[in-house]
Amino acid sequence: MQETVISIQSAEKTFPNGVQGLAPITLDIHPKERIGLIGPSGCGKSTLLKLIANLHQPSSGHLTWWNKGFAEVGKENRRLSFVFQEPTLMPWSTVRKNVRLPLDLEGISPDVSAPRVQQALEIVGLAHAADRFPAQLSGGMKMRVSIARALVTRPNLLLMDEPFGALDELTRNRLDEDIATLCAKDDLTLLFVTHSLYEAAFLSTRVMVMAAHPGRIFAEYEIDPSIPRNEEFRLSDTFATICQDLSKLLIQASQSSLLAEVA
Amino acid sequence: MQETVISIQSAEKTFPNGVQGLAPITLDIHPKERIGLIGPSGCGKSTLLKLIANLHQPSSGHLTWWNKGFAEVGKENRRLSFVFQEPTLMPWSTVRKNVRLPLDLEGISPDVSAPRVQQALEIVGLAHAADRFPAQLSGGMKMRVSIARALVTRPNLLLMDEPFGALDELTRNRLDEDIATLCAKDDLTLLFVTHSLYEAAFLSTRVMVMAAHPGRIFAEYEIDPSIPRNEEFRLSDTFATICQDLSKLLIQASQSSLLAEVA
Amino acid sequence: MSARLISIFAPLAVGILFLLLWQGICYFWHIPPYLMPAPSDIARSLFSNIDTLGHALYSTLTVTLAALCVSVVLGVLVAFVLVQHPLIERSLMPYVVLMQVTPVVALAPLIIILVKTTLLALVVCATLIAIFPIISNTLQGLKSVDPGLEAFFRMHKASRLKTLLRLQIPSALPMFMAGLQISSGLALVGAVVAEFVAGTGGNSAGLAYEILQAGFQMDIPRMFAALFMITLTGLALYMATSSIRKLVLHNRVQH
Amino acid sequence: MSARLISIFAPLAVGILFLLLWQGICYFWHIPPYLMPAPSDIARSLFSNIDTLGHALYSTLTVTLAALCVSVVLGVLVAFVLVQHPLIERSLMPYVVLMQVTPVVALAPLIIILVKTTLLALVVCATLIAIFPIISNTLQGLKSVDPGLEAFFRMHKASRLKTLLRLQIPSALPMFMAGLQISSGLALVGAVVAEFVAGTGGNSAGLAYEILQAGFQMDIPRMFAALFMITLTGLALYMATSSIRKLVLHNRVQH
Amino acid sequence: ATPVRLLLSWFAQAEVGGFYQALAKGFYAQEGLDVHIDMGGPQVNTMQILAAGRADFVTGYDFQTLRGIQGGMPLLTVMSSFQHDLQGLMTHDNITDLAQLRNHPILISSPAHASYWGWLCKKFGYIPAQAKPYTFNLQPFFLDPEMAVQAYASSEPYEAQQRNVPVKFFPFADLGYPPYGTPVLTTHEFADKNDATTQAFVRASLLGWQDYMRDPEPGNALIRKANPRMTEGQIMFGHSAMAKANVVEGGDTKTLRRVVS
Ligand SMILES: Nc1ncnc2c1ncn2[C@@H]1O[C@H](COP(=O)(O)OP(=O)(O)OP(=O)(O)O)[C@@H](O)[C@H]1O
Ligand SMILES: Nc1ncnc2c1ncn2[C@@H]1O[C@H](COP(=O)(O)OP(=O)(O)OP(=O)(O)O)[C@@H](O)[C@H]1O
Ligand SMILES: O=C([O-])O
Ligand SMILES: [Mg+2]
Ligand SMILES: [Mg+2]
Repeated sequence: MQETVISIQSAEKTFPNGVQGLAPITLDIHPKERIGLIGPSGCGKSTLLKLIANLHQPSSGHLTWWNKGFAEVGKENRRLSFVFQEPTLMPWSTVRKNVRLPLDLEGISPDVSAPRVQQALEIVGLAHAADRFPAQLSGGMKMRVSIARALVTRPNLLLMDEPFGALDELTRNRLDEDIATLCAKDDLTLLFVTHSLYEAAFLSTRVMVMAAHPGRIFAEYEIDPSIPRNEEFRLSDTFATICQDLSKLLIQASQSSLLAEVA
Repeated sequence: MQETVISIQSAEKTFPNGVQGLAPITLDIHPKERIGLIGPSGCGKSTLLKLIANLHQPSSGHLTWWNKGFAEVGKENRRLSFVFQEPTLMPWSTVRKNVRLPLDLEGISPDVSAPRVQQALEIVGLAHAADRFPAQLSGGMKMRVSIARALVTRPNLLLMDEPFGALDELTRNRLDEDIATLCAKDDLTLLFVTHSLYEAAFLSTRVMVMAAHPGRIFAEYEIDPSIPRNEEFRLSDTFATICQDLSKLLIQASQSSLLAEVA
Repeated sequence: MSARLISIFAPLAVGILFLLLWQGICYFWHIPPYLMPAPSDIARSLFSNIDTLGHALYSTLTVTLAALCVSVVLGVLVAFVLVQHPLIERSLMPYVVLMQVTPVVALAPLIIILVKTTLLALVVCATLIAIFPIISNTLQGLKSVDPGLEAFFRMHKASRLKTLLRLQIPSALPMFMAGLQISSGLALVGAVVAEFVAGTGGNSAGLAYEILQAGFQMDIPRMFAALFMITLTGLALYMATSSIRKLVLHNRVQH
Repeated sequence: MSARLISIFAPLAVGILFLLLWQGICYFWHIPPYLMPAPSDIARSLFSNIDTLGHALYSTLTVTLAALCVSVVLGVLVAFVLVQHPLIERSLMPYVVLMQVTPVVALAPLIIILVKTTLLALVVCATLIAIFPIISNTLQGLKSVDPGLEAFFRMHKASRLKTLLRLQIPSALPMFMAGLQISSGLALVGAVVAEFVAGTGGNSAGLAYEILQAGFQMDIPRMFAALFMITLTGLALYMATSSIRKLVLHNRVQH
Repeated sequence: ATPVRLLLSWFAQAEVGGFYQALAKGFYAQEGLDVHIDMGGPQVNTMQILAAGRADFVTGYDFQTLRGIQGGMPLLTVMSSFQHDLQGLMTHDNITDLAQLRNHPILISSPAHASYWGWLCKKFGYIPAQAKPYTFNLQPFFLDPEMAVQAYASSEPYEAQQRNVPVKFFPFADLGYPPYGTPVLTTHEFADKNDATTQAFVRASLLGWQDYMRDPEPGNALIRKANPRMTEGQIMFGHSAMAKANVVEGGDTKTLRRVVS
């Protein structure tokens, strides 16, 4: 049997102030899946990602990573990267050193890491700003540094929390295509939060629509993984249909959230 | 002669580290205009907004506000609000107190401000979270608090730096429509940065496309202000054409930026 | 055992272990009490002198608390003045530093001459020792305002007073609290040092008097008993300021 | 005049104004030099005693710098140990506080007995006074890590050492520097206090000895000249640590 | 009654018993004086306080007085309590002559550096490096059989006796140290303006001293009140040491006292 990348068994998160960020959730993520998470603001998307990254402990329930405990994560073929909703860079280090950080933490020598850092910076179009400090960057540039830092480790599971929200449409589309290429080429599983239905439709093999009050998975939507994700797909009728379907689901999820809030 | 809201005369910004954030720019903003700023990441959009908000001083050139100096800003009919690219909330205050802040600074009594705060919170859909602290909010919720804080003063000029980037499509559309309504009803001039061509097309009477290296206005695009901005407009052919035109301009601007960077 | 209980008992356990070790060393090596008294000697002396020592503690504590109050009020005021303009800070900060580095032991004679009441002279000496961390931390705190929020206040043309009250003070609070904690200890040390250099015996005699006299008389257990009261008081002050700090900063929730 | 020049001359101007005022008061009210010497008396005494005072300053400075070095090394180490686990902090922090609140003036006799070399005894006394702000600020700094970055390190299973080196130390740097600045002043005060209570005459006599002797000999201008050297040294230490701080934190660019 | 402030150089003890006796027995009151006695301590600079007018009389040390006058202070010694100084060196049992102490560590307090330490160095060939800091705590002395310590006839030997440590005490006066003991100072200005008061104060104080040597109890009661930590044994030891050395009567008293009063 092929191993599951992430298996969530009725995990639930209630915060110390009593707010239930996430109702019990059960979910399996398989290798090479690309899952898009969409849903209204405050529905628990970031909370779910943080549970998977082991940054939150579930209040109840259980998770496994590659069928093992979190202790095994990080070893060969079980690399995990996270692009946070905010850039969270080290303000005292240059862009280059920020991107190199996860490689340094793995103990990879600067000789080996230098070309990989350069490559990651080129993907996000920031090679020219490698020696600036975070405070000297625009909002979108900071976020791109954060993306480069996640890509530089060549992760097997990439978690991204609205990574492209601060980017212009063109940069965003280009990065979407780069990510799609990376996913096709490498053994990469992807779980990302997005506010763009188009992005969800373009990148995902499965879209999870979440609703709030409490945070939960409202609907799932599968997209044929065999379709090549390129400019042609973006202009196809299939794409338009998918977007319309997602839009309807999102409207329903939002209404359900509002009703639950009033109740 | 009708007064100009903002008049920029060849203002230019070079940062202490030598990066030219903005080449000399000349621009007049008239009452009730709604200007959308689009352009690749790092092209100087935030810098331009900060110049207008008097948060950056131009390295050379000159600005006026309602034909006067900045000292006159804030008085009756010359109110200015700014939604920053990051939420910048007071971590030690509740949502409610954060939103009330600009009214407190004006010396408005709590009795008067309470209903206005409530109304602003309802516009952004956060009435239920009024007593939480910023650290207890999701990324999108924080941004919505920041928007409510800008609306609560009933500004005459509203500057917004990618305010909806962290919001889901539906919330975003709803807020777009609310802003459009506010603009129609009140004497509101709007200048906003966005990464969504659709949003720029939906809200603006004029779209400025910017390019980088150095930051500059690459093109301007006028949209008939008499068209009512509603769901019908969003589905119209005019809208589609506008979006396509903007997309082309943005591609050209990005290419120009890239060429300038290589040069 | 609950985490709360552990967190109370762990420091106690360390303390008890330390005392046992000390007692053991004194016992097995037959160290005479006038060289290094065992904890049991100190405890005995503490109990038999509890009245006098308690009275002395009361005197010292009065000076300590008065000096701490003056330090807070004056220190915060000075920090406010300094933060008004970089030029003011540049002009006056060196003199605040001068005040810190001038050893009170050397100034005490002058202070005694200038200040008529002994109690007041003691408070002045202790304040001179305790005030600097308040000034320096509050100043640092007032300057460590989030630049984004500062821009917001500037844009809304907030008056100096409102910026102070609504932005700078809340931003400075964590650092002020850290300063308060350092200063509360220094105020106590300052009070004792002041009593050493400026104090007289008699009715207002504080713990320094007890330590001096016990030292002259080679009653080392009593000297340690007095020292023990000082350290215990210092600890109590630390825990009190710690609680105030938690109370004041309780809603600075972390992510 | 350039902003740089102003920022150098403003504090000087304040100082000169203050000295003139002082001189004026002494002159017009005929205050005898043995009560409050005028700046001119002090200057005269300073120049005629410059050899002895310079020598004394050298001794005091030796103790100060040694104590500051020990404080930094030991203080940072203690902070590192304390930050390893909340339980360690809870268990040991009270004893660190104990150390701060135990007045060195009272401990000095014991320290002299336990530490044979006078110089070492002085350094120990001064260190006891100077170390606390380093520990407390470094600890606070080590704990004030951006929760987001901390999460990143945790997720990447960074070793304790790497988290310390790459995250906690850089995050703690600004607070450590503030602590260093407080401590540099305290190390000087500590050295002087130590000399007061534990110092000897002879070749290794420091500024405190000069102050005490000038006091006993009623040579008040010389006493003030020695005090003046102390305050000047304190100022120099402050400016030195200030420069180090700016140097170390220069790339923490503000928006 | 005329208010008069006397500042002592140290805490209340038998060595200043005469002043307390004069107060207790009403000798000051009989002279029309309302005397208030303040205690000093290790760090209290009595001369400065006197010069600042915060005390009318202080007890002092000869060398310090001379230095003060050299520095321009208008000091005036108006009486002496003792006919010779009670200061000396306390050594362990094996020492028979202070000359043997060359190269031994000697505990010397900071004030002593300004008075008799120089005299000792000159007389016995001691060197500055021998002086170790004395904080009025005898622990180092008890620990080190080589060590000597500055001592007051009435204080340190008592502590040694209490601990059964055999010691020897060498009074400087016996070795030719010239000053009187515990002089009382005022300023020229005060003496000029308050001649009668000064005379009255000296008269009553001397009376107090003579009376104290006969029956110290009234003065001791006040000493204990001012300095509650002073033990009975300590006071009695001090008193008998003074009596044994005959510091109040004797010396120049027979010839010179009349001149003063
Ligand atoms: N530390 C916390 N303490 C208390 N409540 C919290 C905390 N973090 C999040 N919440 C609450 O949990 C809910 C889910 O938050 P989460 O951040 O997962 O939302 P989200 O789906 O990521 O929203 P957005 O799209 O706006 O980022 C929200 O109601 C939020 O207010
Ligand atoms: N404080 C600063 N110091 C130096 N350079 C800066 C500073 N702030 C911005 N810049 C530079 O100025 C340029 C314009 O920045 P700006 O923030 O205006 O971009 P932007 O158009 O808002 O980008 P984004 O869409 O990514 O937010 C960028 O190259 C940026 O690196
Ligand atoms: O001055 C002292 O801190 O002892
Ligand atoms: Mg989120
Ligand atoms: Mg920007």
